[in-house]
Amino acid sequence: MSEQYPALLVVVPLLSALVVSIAGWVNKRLCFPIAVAALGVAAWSAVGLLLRVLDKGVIVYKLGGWSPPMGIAYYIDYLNGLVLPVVAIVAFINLIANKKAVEQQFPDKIGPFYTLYLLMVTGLLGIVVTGDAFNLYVLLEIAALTGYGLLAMGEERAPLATLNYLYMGTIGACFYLLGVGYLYIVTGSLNMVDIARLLPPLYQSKAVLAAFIICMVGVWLKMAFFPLHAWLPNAYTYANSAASSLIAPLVTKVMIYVMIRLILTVFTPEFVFTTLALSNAVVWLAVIAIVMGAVLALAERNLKKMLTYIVVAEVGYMVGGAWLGNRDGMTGAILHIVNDALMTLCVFMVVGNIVYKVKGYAFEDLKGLFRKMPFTMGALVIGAMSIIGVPPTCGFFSKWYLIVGAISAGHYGFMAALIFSSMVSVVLFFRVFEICYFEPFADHHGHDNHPGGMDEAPVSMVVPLLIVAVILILVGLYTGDIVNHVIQFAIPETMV
Amino acid sequence: METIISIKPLLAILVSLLVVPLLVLSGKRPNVREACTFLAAAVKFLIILSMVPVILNGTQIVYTIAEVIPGVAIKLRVDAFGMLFALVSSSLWIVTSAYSIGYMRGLKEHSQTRYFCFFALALSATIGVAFSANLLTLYLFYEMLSFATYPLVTHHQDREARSSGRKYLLYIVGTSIGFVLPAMLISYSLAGTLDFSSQGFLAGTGSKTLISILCFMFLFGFAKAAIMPFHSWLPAAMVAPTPVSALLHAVAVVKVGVFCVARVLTGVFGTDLLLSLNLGVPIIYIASFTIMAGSLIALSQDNLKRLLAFSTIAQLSYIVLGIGLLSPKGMTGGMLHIAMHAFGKITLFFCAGAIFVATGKKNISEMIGIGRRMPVTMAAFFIGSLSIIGMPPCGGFISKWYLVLGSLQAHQMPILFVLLTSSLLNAAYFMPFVYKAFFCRPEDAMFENKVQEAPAFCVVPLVITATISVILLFYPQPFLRLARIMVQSITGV
Amino acid sequence: MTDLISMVVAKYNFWIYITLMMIGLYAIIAKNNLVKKIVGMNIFQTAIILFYVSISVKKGATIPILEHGHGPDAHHVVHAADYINPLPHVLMLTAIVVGVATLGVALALAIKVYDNYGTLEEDEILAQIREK
Amino acid sequence: MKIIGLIITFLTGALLFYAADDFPAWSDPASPASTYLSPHFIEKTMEETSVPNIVTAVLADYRGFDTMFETAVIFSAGVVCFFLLRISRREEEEPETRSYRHVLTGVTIQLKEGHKMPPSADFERIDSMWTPPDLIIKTGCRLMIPFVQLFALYVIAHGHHSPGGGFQGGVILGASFILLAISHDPTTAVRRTSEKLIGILCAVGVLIYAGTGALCLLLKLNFLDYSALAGILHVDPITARSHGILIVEIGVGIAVLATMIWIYNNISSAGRYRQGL
Amino acid sequence: MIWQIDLAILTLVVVAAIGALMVKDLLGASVLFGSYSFMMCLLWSIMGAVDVAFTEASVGAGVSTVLFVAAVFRTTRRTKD
Repeated sequence: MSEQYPALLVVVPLLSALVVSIAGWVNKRLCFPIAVAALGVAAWSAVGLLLRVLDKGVIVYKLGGWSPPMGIAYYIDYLNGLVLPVVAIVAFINLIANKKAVEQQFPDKIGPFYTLYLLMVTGLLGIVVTGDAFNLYVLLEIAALTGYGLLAMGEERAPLATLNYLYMGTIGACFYLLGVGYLYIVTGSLNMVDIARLLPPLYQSKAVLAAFIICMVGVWLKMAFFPLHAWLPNAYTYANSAASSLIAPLVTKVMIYVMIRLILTVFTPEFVFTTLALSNAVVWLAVIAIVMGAVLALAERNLKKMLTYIVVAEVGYMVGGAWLGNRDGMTGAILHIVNDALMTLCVFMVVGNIVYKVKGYAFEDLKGLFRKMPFTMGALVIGAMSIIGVPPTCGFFSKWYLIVGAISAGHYGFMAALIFSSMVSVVLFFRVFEICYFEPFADHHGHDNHPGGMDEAPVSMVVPLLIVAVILILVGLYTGDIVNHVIQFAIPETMV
Repeated sequence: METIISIKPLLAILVSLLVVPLLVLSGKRPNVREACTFLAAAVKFLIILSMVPVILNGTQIVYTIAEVIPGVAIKLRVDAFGMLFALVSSSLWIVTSAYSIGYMRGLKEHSQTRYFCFFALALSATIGVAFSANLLTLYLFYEMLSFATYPLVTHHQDREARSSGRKYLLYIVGTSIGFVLPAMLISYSLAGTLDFSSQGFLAGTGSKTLISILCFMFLFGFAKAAIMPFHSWLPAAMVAPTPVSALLHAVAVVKVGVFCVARVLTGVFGTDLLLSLNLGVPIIYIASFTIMAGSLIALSQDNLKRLLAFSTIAQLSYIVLGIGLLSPKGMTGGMLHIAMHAFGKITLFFCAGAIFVATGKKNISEMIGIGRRMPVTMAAFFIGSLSIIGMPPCGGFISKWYLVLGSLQAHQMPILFVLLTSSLLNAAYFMPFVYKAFFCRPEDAMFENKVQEAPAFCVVPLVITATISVILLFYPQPFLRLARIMVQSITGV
Repeated sequence: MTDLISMVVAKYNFWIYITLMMIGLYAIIAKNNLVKKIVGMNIFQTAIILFYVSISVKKGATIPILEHGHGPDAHHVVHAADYINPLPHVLMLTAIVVGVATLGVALALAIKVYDNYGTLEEDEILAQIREK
Repeated sequence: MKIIGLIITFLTGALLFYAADDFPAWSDPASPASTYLSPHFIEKTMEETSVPNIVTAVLADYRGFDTMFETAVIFSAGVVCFFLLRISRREEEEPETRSYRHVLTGVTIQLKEGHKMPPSADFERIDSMWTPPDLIIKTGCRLMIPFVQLFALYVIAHGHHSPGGGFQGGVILGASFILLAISHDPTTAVRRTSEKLIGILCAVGVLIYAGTGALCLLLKLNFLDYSALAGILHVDPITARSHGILIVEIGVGIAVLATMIWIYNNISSAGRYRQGL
Repeated sequence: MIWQIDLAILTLVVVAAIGALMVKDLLGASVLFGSYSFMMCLLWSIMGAVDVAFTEASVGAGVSTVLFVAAVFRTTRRTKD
């Protein structure tokens, strides 16, 4: 069975999504267990895949038994072998954690919600695992459409924000598709490895250059890289907490993965960093992204929106790291995909718990929360430490690699930006902590609560959160192993 | 130098970390809770004590926790200097936790459980700093200490606490992220390692200017050392309950600052490098400026705790000065001063706290004649101040004596002058208070009647520390030998 | 000059697709009415489909459906040059489906927005949000 | 905004123009696209899958995985529309006046708030924006719809040999029901095809596709490798592929049919299912 | 394939697209969009992409237009640009 993991990984969530949507019409109570089982299997096979890769090296899975480039094939190497378990596990934990929130928010649309949730996870996993450029586009659209659906169910402003996201996302996806078309017209192939094999003689062709630029712009649009980030904050802020804590950690990171995949596998590093000399400009863009993200976050008086701007800044981290064009920077970027997914999950789950109890996430809703929800806030503290970059939480170590990469690339502006954003994050989070810690607890929205009394979110929401918080520290402590055994093989030796 | 691998240092750190859940669980029953605290303190002290003989034989204890980055591990190493510092802070934790009980109960403070928990956390971080074997580990525990002490500083949760908490974070975390982190990473990419070595790992790498810049980034980056201009968090932090000020802001936190500076100067740069680049001189002049300025400001203070804070600022720079002299005797003096000043200053803070518990007064001007009401406390205060001034019969004398010798050894006559003047200044801000306390008759209605000594839990600890700081004059052996071993391993003399 | 004309003629499909794409892109970015944006979005997508279809065209080739008899003589040899490249067609079938799916979702969102604000003009909606 | 739009548009256009003159000449038989992969498809399809319509073969077999997700996309679009728009009885706000229409005579009566009509066969509840369906359109559509549906079925079934296939046929089939809903009113259309049925059909359609793939998985071959079905269908692997293609095409047809109706119902009645186009 | 017809239809496509975006009435816009799709499908059938043309005819010219009309019916025909 274990050689069928690649298929299971994507097919099980898909099938279960269909079953869930049928179950939603028959008996609502079945939906949740089916979803949990499906994502459990997915996570399990993702981990299994990683182990197989560590054991045997790259895995190729031919769908329909057609060997590439005729048919579609999955390539699992060290890069997506690392990202897959993260996606699967994040989705799994978040699913379990948000059971109560979902029941509270859409009592009579549970079936559709879980269907979309599973389809979204299917899409994300597929994006990460596929080795076919066009297949990636289709999965991109699945993830995007389900994402629109999930995000639009929220506050009054959610539909408009999501509609803007839809426009931007569609442009992004179409640009990617166009880039693939350009690659197809010059190479005649759609399989990533095959394209990489056919490209080198064409490095000087304008069409390839255009293809690269268009693909990059499309991916940047979808990952909300700085000048193109305008859609993200509103879309994530006004969505329901269950959806935002799935999408905020995963979508941007998966798009970063796509970017790195394109750079490393399709257009090899030689082309990207030596043939065309864009990297310096892009890193400067990333610097602007980080600084602007931090500054805009400072301007917010609302926890969730502040976090969304932090997400924008983090995207800057990873793009910058990837484009530094040296090993350390790339290592930092890949490592940060993992860490940032986990810590974003942590803080957004915290927001979810707060929304569940307090029905709000503006700063004035947070008064006295340390006394009221100590465990949730404890998790927030750890997440904040990780975002600030305090050892031994994982955020510190990816930042470490990014800065070392910046130094060895001689790009001190990027280093300064990273330091600056850490300092700003200190301010951001301690501003929140001060409100939660000093201000006496005041009742909100007729939410009856005797001041000082402890009123924590249900156990089913708190325990997963604490688990995530612990994972943050463990991943930090095992950074050495992750880098030594996985990431350094994910980066081609040609990159120094 | 031979090393042995043992898990003891890790245990010494973990003890106070693992006691936190117990404290939380026993939050409802204060007696159990404080019993736990005592237990943890005692165990910690014993573990550290059990390592002393090994260290005195000149061996080192090493333990690696995890290899987080290729070439850089989270790693513990116990050497003489670290042992000296750990010994001081762990022994004083016992005394302080006794004192805390008296103080917190005496004033019926709120949320005492949180207080004890973070106190324990802070202690683990302190020991961690003392035992850290490389810059990353040092930074890890340094930051941990910064964040663990924030709730202690802002314990009162009022407006004043909030503002001073902000100041505290701004100075401590701002400098550590702004200066230490980049400096650490630059030195990593220069040398490829971060492990402290007796000759420093930066030797022979990087240009003169870069090394000098790094040196000052580290010097000011560890703002817990309260070197001017990064000192003003310390007076602000005095809003904390007195035991916190006593242990953390006279011993643990601030000493961690100077300890880090000393570590970095000796272990990262190394004496030879500093001498060859002639970096010692600017360091000692910055330190002497801090000494003079701190003492002068202290003169003008009326609030007793603020006075002590500024005196602390000045005294810390003695240690930096001693290291900066780069002469064996001077370094010995600096390291010794960590211990001597600790015992002296904690006594003084205990006294201030005891007075506050007994009379609720903070300002010197309101304490005239208090010596008649609280003779024991004031006697202890007298001894402590002698120790700070550096006069026999107190331990402070020895460390100052070594500093003087060291400055002679390094041919820094101006420093000699600085040391003498600052001692006079110390006398100038302590003695008048002692005099008034004993020999002036308070006009009526300054104290309501029957003001007596503070509760025993407060008085006994300060008596103990006072006596210890007397004993240290006649029996400085453990600390002196540790310091000598360390200096020998650094300079070879 | 002549070669310019010949180039224009030789690739006019590409020029047209680029024009359409620019029209669509402009509509998405600059139009004020949400449904108009959606129309622009669809034009954008169809432009890309046109591009792909233009890739597949092959001189002197027919549609990609093989002539074949039934029974034993069914399999006669097939020359690739006789048939148009089918692969882009396949891709574009998928793309069209994606397009209509996106259209449905976008329209549903537009209706929800209209229920909330009673208008489809973006500036009016933003004005309403601001005064709230 | 318009200025920015223009700038961005022209930048993109410039880039594309710039790139386009490196393209191989249009309709050039020697271009990489038509020389690298497609010859294999064109020449091998017949003997590998025995499907003369190459597009169908590539769509449902060589790149069948794409098509499965294409079906999943349309399915998720349906679910999203339902998820966003459908207003359940619980959260539906009551209009202050309810209108009832006598079916035989067409007399419409309005009742103030609170009053309800006793449920009876000859009165039906209608919306305020209800308009009487036009007789000519009604009968015209009644005549057309069967033929449309017949044609749709033909398109699905004959997808192997002629243009068309599951997707086109499904859309046409769905369009016929939409035609019914337009010419009459959604209530009658929904009476024919209940919401629950539609919702389940969507999933079932995709399930047929994915299930076929999973079946191949269970038969010890790779996912979607139809030749695994040879054992069950008692035919040679090549014919099994062609049959497999037919099966999944039917699945696609069902899914698309149901989804089209679903999306139309939700959008045209804004999720109330009472009054549509 | 006759490139004159091809060119003519291409121009018509562009015209229809611009018209769909310019007309000041959403219903008109959606109908024009339908005609645009139909032109497209003609174009593709000329290029020999019969399946794509078939799909576009049924989806783009058919269902998409219906969906547009339905949405406009549910919202409003008014538009400022």
